Amino acid sequence: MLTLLVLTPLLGAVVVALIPARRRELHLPLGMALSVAPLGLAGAVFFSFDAGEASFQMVEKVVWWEPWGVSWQLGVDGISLGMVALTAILFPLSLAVSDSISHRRKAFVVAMLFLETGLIGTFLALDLLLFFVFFEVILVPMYLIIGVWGGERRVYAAVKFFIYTAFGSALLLAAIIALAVMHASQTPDGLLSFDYLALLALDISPTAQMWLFGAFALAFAIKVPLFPFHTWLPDAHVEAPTAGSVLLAGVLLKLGTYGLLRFNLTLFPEATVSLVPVLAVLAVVGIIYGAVVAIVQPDLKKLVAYSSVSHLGFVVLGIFALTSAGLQGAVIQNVNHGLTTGALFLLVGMLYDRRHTKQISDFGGLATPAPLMAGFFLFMAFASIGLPGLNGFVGEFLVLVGSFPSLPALTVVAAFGVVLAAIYMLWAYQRVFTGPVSGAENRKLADLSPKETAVLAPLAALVLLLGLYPGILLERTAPSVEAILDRIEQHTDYQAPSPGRLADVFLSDSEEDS
Amino acid sequence: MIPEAFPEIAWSALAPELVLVFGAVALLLLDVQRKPGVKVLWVMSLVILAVALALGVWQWIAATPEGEPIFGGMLLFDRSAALARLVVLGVTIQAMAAARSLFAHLGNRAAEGLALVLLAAAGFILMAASQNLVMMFLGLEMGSISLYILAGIAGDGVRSDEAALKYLLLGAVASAVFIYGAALVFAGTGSLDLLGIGEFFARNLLLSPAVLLVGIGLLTAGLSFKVAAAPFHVWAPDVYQGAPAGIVGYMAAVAKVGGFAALARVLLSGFENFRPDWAPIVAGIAALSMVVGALMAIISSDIRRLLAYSGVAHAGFILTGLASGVEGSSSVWFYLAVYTVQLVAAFSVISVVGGAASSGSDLSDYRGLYRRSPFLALVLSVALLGMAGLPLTTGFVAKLGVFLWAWRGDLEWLVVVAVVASAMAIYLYLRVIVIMYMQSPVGDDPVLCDRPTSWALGAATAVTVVLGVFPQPLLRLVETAIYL
Amino acid sequence: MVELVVFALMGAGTLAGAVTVVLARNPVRSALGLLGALVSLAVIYVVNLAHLVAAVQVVVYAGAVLTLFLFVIMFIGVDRSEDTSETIPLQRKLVAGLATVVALGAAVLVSRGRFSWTPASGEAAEIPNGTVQALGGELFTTWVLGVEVTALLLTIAAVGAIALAFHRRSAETPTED
Amino acid sequence: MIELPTEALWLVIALPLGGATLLHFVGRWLGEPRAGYLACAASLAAFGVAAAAAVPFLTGEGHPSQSLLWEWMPAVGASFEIVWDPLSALMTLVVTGVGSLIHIYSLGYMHGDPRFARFFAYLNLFTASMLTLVLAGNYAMLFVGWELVGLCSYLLISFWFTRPSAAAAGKKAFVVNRIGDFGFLIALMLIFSSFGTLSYSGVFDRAGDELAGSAATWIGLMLAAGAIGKSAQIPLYVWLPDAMEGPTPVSALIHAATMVTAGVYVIARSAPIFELAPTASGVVAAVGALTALWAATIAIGQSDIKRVLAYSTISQLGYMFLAVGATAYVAGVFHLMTHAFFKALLFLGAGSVIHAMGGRQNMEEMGGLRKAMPVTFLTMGIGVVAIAGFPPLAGFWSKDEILGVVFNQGGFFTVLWLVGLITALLTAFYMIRQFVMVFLGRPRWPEGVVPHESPRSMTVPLVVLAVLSVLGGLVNTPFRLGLEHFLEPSFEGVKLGHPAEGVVSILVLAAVAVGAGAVGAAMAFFAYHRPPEAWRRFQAAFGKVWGWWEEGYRVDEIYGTMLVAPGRRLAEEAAFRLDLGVVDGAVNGVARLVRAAGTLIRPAQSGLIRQYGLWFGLGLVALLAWLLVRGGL
Amino acid sequence: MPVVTPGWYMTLAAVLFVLGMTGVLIRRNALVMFMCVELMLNAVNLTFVAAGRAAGVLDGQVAVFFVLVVAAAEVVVGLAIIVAIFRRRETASVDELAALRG
Repeated sequence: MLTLLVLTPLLGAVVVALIPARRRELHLPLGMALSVAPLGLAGAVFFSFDAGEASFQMVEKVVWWEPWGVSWQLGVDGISLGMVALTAILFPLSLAVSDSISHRRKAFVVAMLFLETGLIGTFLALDLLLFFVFFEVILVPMYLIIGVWGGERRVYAAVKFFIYTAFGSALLLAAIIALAVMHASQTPDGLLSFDYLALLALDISPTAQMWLFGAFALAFAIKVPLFPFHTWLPDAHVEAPTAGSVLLAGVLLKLGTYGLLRFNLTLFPEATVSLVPVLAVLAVVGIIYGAVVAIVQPDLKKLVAYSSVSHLGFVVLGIFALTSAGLQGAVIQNVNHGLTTGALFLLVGMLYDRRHTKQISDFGGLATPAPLMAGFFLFMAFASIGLPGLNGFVGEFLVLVGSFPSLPALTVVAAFGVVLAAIYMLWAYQRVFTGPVSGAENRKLADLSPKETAVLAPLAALVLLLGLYPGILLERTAPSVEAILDRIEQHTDYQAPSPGRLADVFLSDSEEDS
Repeated sequence: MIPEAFPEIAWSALAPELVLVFGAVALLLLDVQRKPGVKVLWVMSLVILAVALALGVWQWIAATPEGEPIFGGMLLFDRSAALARLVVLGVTIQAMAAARSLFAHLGNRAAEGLALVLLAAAGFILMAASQNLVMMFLGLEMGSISLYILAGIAGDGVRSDEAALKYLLLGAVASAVFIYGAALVFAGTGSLDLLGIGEFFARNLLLSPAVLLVGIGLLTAGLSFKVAAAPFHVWAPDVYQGAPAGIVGYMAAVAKVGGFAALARVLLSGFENFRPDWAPIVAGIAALSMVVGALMAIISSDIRRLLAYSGVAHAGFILTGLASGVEGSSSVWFYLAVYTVQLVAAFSVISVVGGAASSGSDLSDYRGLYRRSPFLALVLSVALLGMAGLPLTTGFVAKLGVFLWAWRGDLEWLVVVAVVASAMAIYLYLRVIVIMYMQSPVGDDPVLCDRPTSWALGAATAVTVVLGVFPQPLLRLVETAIYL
Repeated sequence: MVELVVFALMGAGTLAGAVTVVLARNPVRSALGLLGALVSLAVIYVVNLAHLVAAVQVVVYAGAVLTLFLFVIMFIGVDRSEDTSETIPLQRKLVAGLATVVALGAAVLVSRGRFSWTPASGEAAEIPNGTVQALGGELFTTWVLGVEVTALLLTIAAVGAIALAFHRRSAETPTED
Repeated sequence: MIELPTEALWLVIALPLGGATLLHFVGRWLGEPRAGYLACAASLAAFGVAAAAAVPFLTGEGHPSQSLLWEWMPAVGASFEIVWDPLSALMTLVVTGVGSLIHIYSLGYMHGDPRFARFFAYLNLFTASMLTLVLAGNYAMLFVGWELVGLCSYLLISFWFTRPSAAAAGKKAFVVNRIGDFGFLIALMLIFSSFGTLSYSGVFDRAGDELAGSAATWIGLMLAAGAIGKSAQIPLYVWLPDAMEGPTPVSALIHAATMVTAGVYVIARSAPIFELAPTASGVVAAVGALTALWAATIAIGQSDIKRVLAYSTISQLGYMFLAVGATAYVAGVFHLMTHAFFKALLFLGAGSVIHAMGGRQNMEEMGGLRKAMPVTFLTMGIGVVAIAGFPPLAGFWSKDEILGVVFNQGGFFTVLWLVGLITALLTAFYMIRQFVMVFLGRPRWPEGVVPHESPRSMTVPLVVLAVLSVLGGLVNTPFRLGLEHFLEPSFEGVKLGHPAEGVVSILVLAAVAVGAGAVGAAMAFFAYHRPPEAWRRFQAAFGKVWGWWEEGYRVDEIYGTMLVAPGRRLAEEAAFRLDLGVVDGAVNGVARLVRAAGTLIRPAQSGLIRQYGLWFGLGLVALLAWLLVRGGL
Repeated sequence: MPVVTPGWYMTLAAVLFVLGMTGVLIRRNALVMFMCVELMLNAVNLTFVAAGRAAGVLDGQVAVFFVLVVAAAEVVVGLAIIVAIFRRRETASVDELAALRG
């Protein structure tokens, strides 16, 4: 089933590739239709997932590169489940808004479907090398999507994106190799293995853990992107076509946080515990920094891009809080950010299609000619700000409340990001959508078409659903998250803070006075 | 006085080389007698190569991992030698299939050109199989001199001459260095036979083998020159740029195969005991090659120089595998087998785009190649991505292999340098792809390539991708090709 | 005793010839220096009982190869003195430095007795007598493959020379670049 | 009467929420006035349900109850659950009651607006949000309502979004509130860390046992920070005057009667925590008193009819803060309730006036409206008297109780009492001033304005509210503490502040307060029941001070130059200098470095054969040297 | 009276090799450079002979034979190329052949 899920989009890509280039009207609809198939499969996986089970489910394993112990091994647990579902949801939607792709449309659809295979594969891979293959292969279609169908400085952005992330993954590869070799030296038969589950059993010295953690973390930090490795992101986002931005923000960035959560925490528990301060500080700096920088961006897309830096800081903070609530928050915030920021990029793209500009100063008072668009934008903006009742809040709240017991001071700083988010989002909304309509072009701006509404509506529905009833995801996530925490507690002397104790610890200084 | 122990001449073991040599001679004679058309000669040479390859496959099946010494221990036809033969013949066929236009350009010298190609192939195969240092030298010279001539034979003027002279002069120095190394090893051990050398070490405990160390160093340097590893690589870009495009890929590929096979045999078979001594210098050369190759390739604006520098970097990667010891030689073979295919494919594209004999290869000629020929752009892209080591291409598997063995061989630092260098190198391959796909074309006229070239390119692309996803067959194959 | 005298004389001759090759301004002088070195070496070979080698050295090297050199020198008319000043910056200094390093290294090795060869067994070894018969036996039994390869090498050289010469003729007529 | 099971209370929220959803999707299709009717019906129905459910508390049979709707975030003990006790019941009734009246009023006020249905959708949404806030059974759900009312406030303030000032005001309200919410969030984190849950029952039951003093103080302070934002106290009150950009019913409902009182509600709700944190309580009281005085002085200088009321609201909220800070939670809630009546009345009256004046809000252009709109005149008069604290109207009882409690606390609170007293004087002054300027004297209407009485849908709510303003205070008088008994179950185990016992002291204190009010009222009447030139002379007598009052002490400007501008400059530096220059510059610098390194070694590739030979030689020697040195030379 | 050992010859050969190498590096006449390469090969030959003598095997002398042939072949090809270049450029200086670089 999972193999099928991974390969369906690839099959779709082949099918589209076989359609002659001159039947260009067929490519997009067909691509969309084909991307619904993995959505169906993902839905089936989601609902047949056993919520009470912490370990991997529906595991499939086929020996692949036999001499080196590489296998095609897939499995899903509570952490990857949401991401797979998110990926499957975003693809048909992003294809649906790609009408503006005017040249080489076939190649575009093929690249998109190829990308989908890569993304789903990355989330499902249980073999480290397989993971790496998917992780790396994604770069190519994404690179093309930015570089061929992007804006004016697309080549610069695409190359920067590619090189930057490839640099990170280079060290990741070295670390993966180190693990495989370590496996060979620690097992009696001396065989290499990249099997994640087998590598979990390794006994890694603390020093080695630090190095390996560093290599893994660097690769993922660039992907996230964690401050100060974020500068590829605004460039890539601004230049990418809408679909590219949606997927970049919606799914690609999550590879970083997913990787941190999946691999760093479990493979290197000791290093995790000792490096918490570093990662958490970077995350918090990212939260504040991303938000502050977003405030003054003159380009709407760049603003949303920087907001991603801020939002993903929350995810990383949640991960390194090492508490159940924090981890759950991180997982769900991953999904949330994909939905809301994805939708925001869709909206910016729709604006761009109409006006061919993304500069905030070129807009004004758009809520009058396009109330529906304004409504959706505001809705998503509030979701992004973290308005309770919408999904963004659930993630942020869990992260904050979960992080506070373990990282009180940092969490307080991070919480201030919530204020900044309101400033940049609402200010942007104010300048773009409210006030009197400026300019003739804005006055005759078309509101959302039924198709565009149909694209945004499911996202809005999910935003609301996850905001009010996150249990649908949380109940599936919780056991896996607990398992990670248990693992860390078993392998180190770390104890996840139990509430009721730490507030006093935090406040002990002032308590002594009183 | 006829010695009673006249060595048995193992004709069958040498069958592929005999076919090549007699084929070459036949081509020359036919040319003298009948003056057939270039096409006839070209087809003939392909047939000769195919027959040789078929015999090579047969020999592969017959070969054992331990190998069988023939000609009184001059050659050792083991699995690695047999594999070297397969690789050399394979890429020769690949290169020849795409090189018809070059030989057409050569006109009445086509027969000489084709004969030299066949002889060079035979020479490098012998070099790879040599168990004796002098024999290795002879094979090396047989191949190299053929290449010197090929570099100068078809070029369109000054650049070609310059390339040939550079190659020859520096190559001669390198050969001298190599054979001096052999002489010193002979002085130190009293044997030219690698097995004999090994036995000598088994008998004698050497405390101060200064002569041997210098000998090893000279041998390593001489062969490093042939495979274009830094700092002995400076000739490569100039020669690759100046030599006729249609033959450069072939030149680069077979020289690398022969050179690495010889280097592996010398170091792993003869001087395995000295690994603590030579591994660091090989690793150092590897690191330097990877870094210098990537740095220089990044700033070069000529695609041939770019590929030459990237070849330097690749030499570094291959040496990374080599430095890890006997076990690592399987990864060396895998790397060589897949890299040469990509290299030849890339140069075939260059010869189609820039003309088989001309030396113009500025990167700007490749602007918008996608529009002028999607097929060529795709082939070149796949080849470049393969060289970049992107997953799902053979290049990734190859890199993974050398990294794995190097890490197992306690060369962690080298692996780190290598991954960083490979990430750096990605930029230069991307640069070409950007130019091909994301810039507007220099002209509207489509670039056409003849059918055999297309087949060769298509096959190379298919091999790069298919073996990149399912490399098991080749992995198993090279597993047996280690220097026991 | 004889050997010592020969070594001293012929060694000096070899080096003198070599130095002439390296330093002479006129290529013809260089060629003559090379001739001196080659012949001196031939004598040394004889002392080392490498008779055939010595003969081949004189015939092939001093005879054929050197003649070829001289022929080409005359042919292309560069038998005039050349300016031996250096144009590449640092080249001479670096070369000198390199040579010094090599010399120093060698001196250190020799002084420490580290530049040794075939130890132990070497002392008792009988000096191999390189007669035609002995060498011929070796060449056509153990080394027969090598002999064949040398034949191929010469073929290649011949073919190459022809091809390169053709190259001249055909390349001269059409317009270039 | 049918007794309503508390499990059905979700209906209270669901009804207006359903109305909002329905209106959102089909509102435009329904059109005016049906959309309004639907909204009113939803609001009234919610009131009905709440009233039915509140009956047991009135009869004394009810018990506080908590019912779970569904799990939300189990990891932090957050779920959707409803608490039903007298406090939430009272709040619910106020919200739905006053809310319903304002819904009805809006039928008339918003007549003809192109986005009529959307307005009612927002009103309904607001009602639902506010009810979520007051009915929440845990802090997380409270926060949901807390933020949702902020959202509705944003939406309604910037309802006329084509006006840049309205759009800006909406954003300002939300952002300033967010600053308070930042504190609130921290409070939630502290609560969760301390108790492992956010549920009221979980927290309050264990508060006494498990909460260290300092933790309680911090939680209290952080909760107070949130409350200060929402209830527009110093220093975060600046959003409220701007919020008057919204339609007047919005000002009445959100920025007077309900939302802004959420802060008071939260502090009252968290009484068990504040009981452990006297410092936090003291801070709350001090902030309240200061705000009361501060805003009252500003109110004096305003000439915009709504801005006077806005600052008045801030000032009155200060009273409530003073009360809850003095642990007089009942008194605070009491004032909250009475204030909801008379301030809603005043705002609606003001709306009526604005409506009549064709949208004009400057009181200097009014005067003599007494005859033109008698119902408004009368009802608003009642409101003015009520807020000024004259017996026996509602304001008197609640304000008097607050002052009484504060005075009784003694010590530091005596100062606060004095502040409250002065505020009472000022309150009477600015309210009478407004009343005189609007309704009495000669008309100063601009050309073409013909005031008229508002339609029935607007006046009926006025009348109802006027009645409530008159009678509302009687639920809790020193002679009959009805409200206190009613609320007792909500403050079980909490020590409540009380005024001094004894008729004499009650009377004396009341007399002092009323006297202060009377002085203020008299001053205003004599100063303003004259032609405008006389006002100017009167105002000039205060010198510069009057200017400060008029300009609200220029707090907005000060914030602008002290916080907003530097903040923005910081952001710009970060975005354009630091991010593009340093961080991205480093990345591009690495790329340049690579190229530079390549360029540096490029000269080696000179094309000169001899030099190539040299490199070969150098490499060779280096290699040999390494081998030999390693081998021991 | 010292006995001449193979080591003496080898030392002589080493000096010769270095001289040859030096010549290659400092001479710009391609022909002279080739002569220097010949010197280097002769140094190799001398080493082979001496080492063969030390080891007591004929292999050294056999090797010389092969090196000789290789040298001859190289010279033939090299001279052909030099002639070709001279015909076109009227120079035998390698310093003037530096069009390919960078």
